Amino acid sequence: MSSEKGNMDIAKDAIWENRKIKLRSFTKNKMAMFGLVLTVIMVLAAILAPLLTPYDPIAMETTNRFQAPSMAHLFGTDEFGRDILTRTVYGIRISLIIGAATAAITFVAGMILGLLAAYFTFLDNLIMRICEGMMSIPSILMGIALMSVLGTESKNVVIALSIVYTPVVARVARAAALTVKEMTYVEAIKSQGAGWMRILFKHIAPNTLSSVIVQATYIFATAIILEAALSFLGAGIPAPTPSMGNILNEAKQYIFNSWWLTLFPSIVMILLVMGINILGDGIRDVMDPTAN
Amino acid sequence: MENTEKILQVQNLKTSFTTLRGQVVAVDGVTFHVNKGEILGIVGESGCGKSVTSQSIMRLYDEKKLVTYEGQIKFEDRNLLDLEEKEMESIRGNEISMIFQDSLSSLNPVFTVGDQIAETLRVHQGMDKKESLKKAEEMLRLTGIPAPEKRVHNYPFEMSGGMRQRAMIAMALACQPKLLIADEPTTALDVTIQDQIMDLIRDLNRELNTGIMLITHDLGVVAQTCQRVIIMYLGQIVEEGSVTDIFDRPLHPYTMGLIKSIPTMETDRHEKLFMIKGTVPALTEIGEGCRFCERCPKAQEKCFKESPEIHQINETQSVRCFYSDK
Amino acid sequence: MRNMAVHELTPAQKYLEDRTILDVRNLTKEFPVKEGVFQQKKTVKAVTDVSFSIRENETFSLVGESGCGKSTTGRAVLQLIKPTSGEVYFRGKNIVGLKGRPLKEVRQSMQMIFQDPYSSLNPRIPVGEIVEEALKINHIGVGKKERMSLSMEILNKVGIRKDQYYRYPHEFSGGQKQRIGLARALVLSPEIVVCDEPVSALDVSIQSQVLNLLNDIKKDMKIAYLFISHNMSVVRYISDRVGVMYLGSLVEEAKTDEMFANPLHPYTKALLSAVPEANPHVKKEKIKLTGDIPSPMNPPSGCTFHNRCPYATEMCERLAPKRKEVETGHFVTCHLYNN
Amino acid sequence: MGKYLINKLISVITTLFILSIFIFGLTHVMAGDPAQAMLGSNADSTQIEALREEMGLNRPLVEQYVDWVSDAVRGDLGDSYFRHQSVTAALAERIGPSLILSFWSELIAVVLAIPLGIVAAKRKGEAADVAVSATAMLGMSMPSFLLGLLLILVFGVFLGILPVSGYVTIAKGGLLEHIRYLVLPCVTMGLIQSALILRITRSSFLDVLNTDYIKTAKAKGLKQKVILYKHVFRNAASTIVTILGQSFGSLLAGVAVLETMFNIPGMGQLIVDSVLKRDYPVIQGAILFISLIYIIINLIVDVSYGIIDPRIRIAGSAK
Repeated sequence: MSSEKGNMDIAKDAIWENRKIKLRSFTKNKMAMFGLVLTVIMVLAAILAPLLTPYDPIAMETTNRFQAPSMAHLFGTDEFGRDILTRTVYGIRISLIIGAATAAITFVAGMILGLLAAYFTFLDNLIMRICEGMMSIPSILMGIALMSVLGTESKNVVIALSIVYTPVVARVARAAALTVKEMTYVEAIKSQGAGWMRILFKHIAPNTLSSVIVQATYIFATAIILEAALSFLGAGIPAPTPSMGNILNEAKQYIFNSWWLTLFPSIVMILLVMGINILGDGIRDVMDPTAN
Repeated sequence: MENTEKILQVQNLKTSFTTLRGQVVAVDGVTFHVNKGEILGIVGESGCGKSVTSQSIMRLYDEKKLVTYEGQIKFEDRNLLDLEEKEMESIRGNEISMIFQDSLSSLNPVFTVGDQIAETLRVHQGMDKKESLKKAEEMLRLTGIPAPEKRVHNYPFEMSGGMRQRAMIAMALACQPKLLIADEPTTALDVTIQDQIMDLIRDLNRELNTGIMLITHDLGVVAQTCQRVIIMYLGQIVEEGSVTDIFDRPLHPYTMGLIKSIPTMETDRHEKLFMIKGTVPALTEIGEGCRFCERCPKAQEKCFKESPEIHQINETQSVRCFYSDK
Repeated sequence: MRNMAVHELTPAQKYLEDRTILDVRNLTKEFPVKEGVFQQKKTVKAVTDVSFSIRENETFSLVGESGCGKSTTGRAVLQLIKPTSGEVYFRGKNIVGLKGRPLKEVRQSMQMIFQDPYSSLNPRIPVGEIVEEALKINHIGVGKKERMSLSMEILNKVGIRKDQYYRYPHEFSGGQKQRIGLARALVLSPEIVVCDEPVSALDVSIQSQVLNLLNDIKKDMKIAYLFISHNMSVVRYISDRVGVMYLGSLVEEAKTDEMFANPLHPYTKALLSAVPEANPHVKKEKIKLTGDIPSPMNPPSGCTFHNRCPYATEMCERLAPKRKEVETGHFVTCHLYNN
Repeated sequence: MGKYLINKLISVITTLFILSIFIFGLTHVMAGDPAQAMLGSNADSTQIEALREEMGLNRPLVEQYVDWVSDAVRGDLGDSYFRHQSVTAALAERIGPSLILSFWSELIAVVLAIPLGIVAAKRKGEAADVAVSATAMLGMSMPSFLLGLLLILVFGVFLGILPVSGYVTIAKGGLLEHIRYLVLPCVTMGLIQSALILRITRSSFLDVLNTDYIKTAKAKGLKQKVILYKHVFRNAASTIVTILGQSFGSLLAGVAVLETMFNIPGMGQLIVDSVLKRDYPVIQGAILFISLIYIIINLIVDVSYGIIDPRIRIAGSAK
C-alpha cells in the first residue's frame, strides 16, 4: 500500500489547490470584484480616517462656519465650523462597525435558529411563529420602539438592529437547511450511524452557509440604511458623534443655503451601501453552483 | 423505400453554443432525412446532441445570444434556417410539433389541459373558443384518455404521468402536423404506461401518417417502434441504417458496444456484461482523430490522427469508421 | 413440500441452519396524511404485509413500478424509516425498535447505496474524507493515517485513483460518484448492502460498468444485496432471486430463471410483456393493462390489482388473496392459485 | 382552498398574539416608569406612587396585558399620556395622510417597476437590462430620507417649483394644491419601493422564462408577445403579488421617516413623536395598528395567491 508520508503530501497540495480554484472563480466575477473594491476603499477610508484629515470631527470652530467646499475643506464646513469630509469619514466608520456587528450577530443567531427550526420539527412551529410575529412589525417602527426603550447609544443600535433582522436571516437559514435536509447525503450519513450533532453541524450547516452569507451581506447594507434612518429621526446615534444619519439630519435644516452639507455625505453613503450590496450579489453568483 | 417523399432533409447541420468557456459545438455536421409517415429513431447517450438536433430543427434556442446554426434544414423545399421568426411560428405546432420527456414540467401549471390544446387550434386553425375546446376534447378521446369530457377541465397536476403524456400528444397532433418530434417521450414513465404510450404513438403514426422523429436511449423502444435508426455520439452521427441493419449487423464499434452492454431478456446472466471502457469525453476536449478512438476496442493508429467521414456501406447502411467492415 | 416448515423455524435457527442473514416478516408501513378541508386523517398504505428473506452472499431484488413501495421497504429494513408493524431479523435478532448503540452496531453491517449520484455525496467534503468519515463514526482504524489508507484501498478497489482522493464530488462523473458511494458503504465491510436503483440515473454504457463492479465486489467481499429497481432486464441480469411488488404488497417471489421463464401472477406477466425487446424480429403478444396505477392513498378493495387484472373475478374484488408456495421457493399471492 | 384559508387564519391569529405580547412587553417591561415620565423629573416618589396606583400600573403584568388586549379588541387602545385624547382618536385623525401617501407611492412603484422588470428580463444581459438593474441597485442602496433630501435639493432648492414640506387636504387647498404637496414625498417613496419590486419582478420572470412549459409554448408556435404576457405573466404573477403585499405593508412604516421629514401629519409622524416623548400607549397602539394593517394586507395577498394559482385553489398546496 502507499507509504503514509506519501498520502500526507497528496493531502497538503490538494487542499491548497482547492482554495486556489475557489479564489479564481471569485476574481473572475466582475461584479463581485467591483463590490469588493468599493467596500475596501470605504473600509480603508474609515480606518485611516485620522491620517486622512487633520481636523477633529467633533471640535467646534465657530470662526469658519458654513464654508463652501474649498481646497482646505473639500466638502465644506457645517453650522459649527466642523469639516464635513472628516465627519463623513468618521460617519462611515460608525456605519461600518454597526453594519458589520449587526450582520455578524444576525448571521450567528439566524443560523442557529434556522438550523434548529429545520432539524427539530417540534421547534419549527415555535421559532417560525415568533419570527413571523416579529417580522410583521415593519423594521423602522421596531427600530424606533427598541431605541426608545433601550436608550440612544451606539451599543443599543446594534442590539435593536439585530433583533429586527435576526428573524429575516433565520427564515433564510431554515429554508436553505430544509432543502439540504432532504438531500441523499444526509440520509446516507444517517444510515452510517451518525448522531444528530454530526449530521446538523458537519453536513447540513456547511451547505446552508452560502445562502446565509449572502443574506448577511444584504443585512449589512440594510442595517446601515436603517441606522441612518434612526439617527435621522433622532432615535439613533446621538450627536455629536458623527453618523451618516445625524450628519444628514443636521444638514437638513440648512439645505436652502448650504446645499453641500447634504450633497456630499449623501453621495458617499450611497457608494458605501451600493458597494456592499453589489458584493452581496457577487458572492451569491460565486456561491451559486449553477453559476460555474 | 427510395421513391417515398422526404418531408425533412437536414444537410450538415452545425449548432454551436456561446458559453462562458467559449464556443461549444454540440451538433457537428449532422445529415439525415425523415420520410413521409416513417418513424426514425435517434439513439445516443446524454451529451451526444440528439436533443440539441431536434430543438435546432424547431429553432427553439435563443438565436440572439446563445446559439448559431450552420447548414440546411429543408422542410417541404423551404430551408427552416432562413425563415423569419414569424414564418417559423406558423410552422411550429402546426406542421412540425414536439413532445417532451417530463410531461408535468412541460405543461403550463396554471392553465387547464383543454385550454392549452385549444390554444394551438385557435392560433393555427383560427377556431373560436368554443369550437377549439370541443376539438380539444375530441383529440383527448383520440389518445385514449378515459372520460375526456372531464379531463379537458383538469389542470396538469391533477393528472397521472401517463394521462399528461397523452394530453401532450393530443396537443402536438391537434393540427395534424406532418412531422412529430418526440424527445424521450416515455423515459419518465413506468414500463406498463410506456407500453401504452408507445402503442398510441405507433397507432397515430399509422392513422395520421405523421412522420415521427423518436429520440431515446432505450434500444428496446427503438427495436419495437422505428423503421430506420441513427446512432449519435458526441455531436456526430456514427451510424445510420434500417432497424434490422442496426440490430442484426451493427457496423460501428460504438453501436456494437451499446447493444452488447445493455442487459436484455436474452443476456447470459453468468457472463460479465460488455463494457465500453472509459467515459464520454467533454465536448471541449475532443482531439482531431475519431471521437470514439479513446474507447474503441478496434482503434488503430490512423483513428487517433484522422477523423473518418460517414460513408455509405450498402443500400441502407452508412457508418463513420475506417475499419467498420473488418 | 419439505421446506414449508422453513417458515416455521425461528429466525435464529434459519440464520444458523440456512445462513439467512435477513428475514423480513409481515413488514407494514403506513404514512399519515392530512387531506381535504377539515384535515381528515388519511393513511397512505406504502407497504402492506411484505415478507422475504435473504441468505449470505445472495442478491435478492425487489422490482415494481413507481409507488409500489420498493424503496420504502428498503429503507424500513434499514430502520431509516420506522415500520408501522412487522419484524426485521438481522442474523436472527429483531432490529425493529433498536435505538442508540445497538442500532449503530447493526447499521455497520447493513449499508446502502442510492439512486441519484448528484445528491448522494456532500459537495463540501473531498471524496476521500467522505469514505474516512464512515470509519470515524464507527471507530474503525486508529488515527487518520490508518483510516486514510483503508479508504484509499477501498476507493482503489472501486476504480478511484489515489490522486483523486482530495477532489470534490462535483469533479466526478455520475458513474464515478456511484463508485464513491459504493466505497463509502463497503469500507465498513458490511454483510448486506441495500442498492436503491443504483444504475437508473446513469448513462447506458456506464450502467454495465457499475453492474459488473457490483458483481465483482459481491464475489470478492461475500456481500448480500437487496437490489431495488424498476428495470426488469437489469433485475434479471443481477439477481439470484426476485420479488415483484405492486401497490405496497409482494405479489410474487421466485428464483430469477424460474420467475422470468414461468411468471405466475397476472401483473408479473403483464410487466414482462410490457418490456420492449431490443430485437426487432421478436414481437411479443402483449397482456394489455387498462387504466392507470391507482393511488396508494385509497387502494382498491380485496386484491389491489383487481381493477386492472384481465382475469379478475368477483372474489378478487371482495377478498385479498393469500400468499401460497406453488413450487419450491416460488410464492404467489393471487386467487388463481388459492383454490 | 378551504384548508389553505384555515391554515392562514390560524397563523394570522398566532402571529397577532405573539405580536401583542412583544409590543406589550416592549413598552411595559423594558421601558422606564411611565408615571415618572409623565410627572417630570422633579416629582417626588409619593406623587409618582399615587399616579401609578391611579393608572393601575401596580397590578400584575398579566392582568394589565389582558385588560389591554380586551380593550384593544374593542377598539380602545388606551389614552395618550400627553395628547389628552385616546390613542384610537389620534390614529383615526392621522390614518388619512398615511394611507394616501402609501397608496400613491405604491402606485408609482408598481407602474414603474413591473414594466421595467419585464423589459429587463426580456432583454437579459443587454444595455437596457444593465441600466435598469443598476438603477434598481441604486434605489436599494439608499435610505428613503436620502433620496428625499436630494429631491428637495433639486426641486425645492435649485428649481423651487415644489413645496418641500407640509400637507394640504383637498378640502382646504383644492386638488391641485393637495397634489403639489404630495409630489415630492410620493415620488421619493415610490422610487425606493420600485427598486425592490423591480428586482423581484425581473428574477421571477427570468425563472419562469427558463421553464419547460415556456419551451413547449414556443414549440406550439405562439408569438413571443403572447408567451410573455400570457404564459409567463400568469405564472410570475403569484410571486409578484406576494412582494406587492409585503412592500405595501413595509411602505406604511417607511413613510414614518418621510412624514417626519416632509412634516405630514400621518401615523408615522405620530409614532416618531410619541417615541421621543416616551408616550407608550400611543407607541403601543400605533405599532399594533400598523402591524395589523400589514398582516391583513398579507392575508389578502395570500388569498388572492390562491385565486391566481390553481394548485392552491384545488390541492391546497403549490406542488
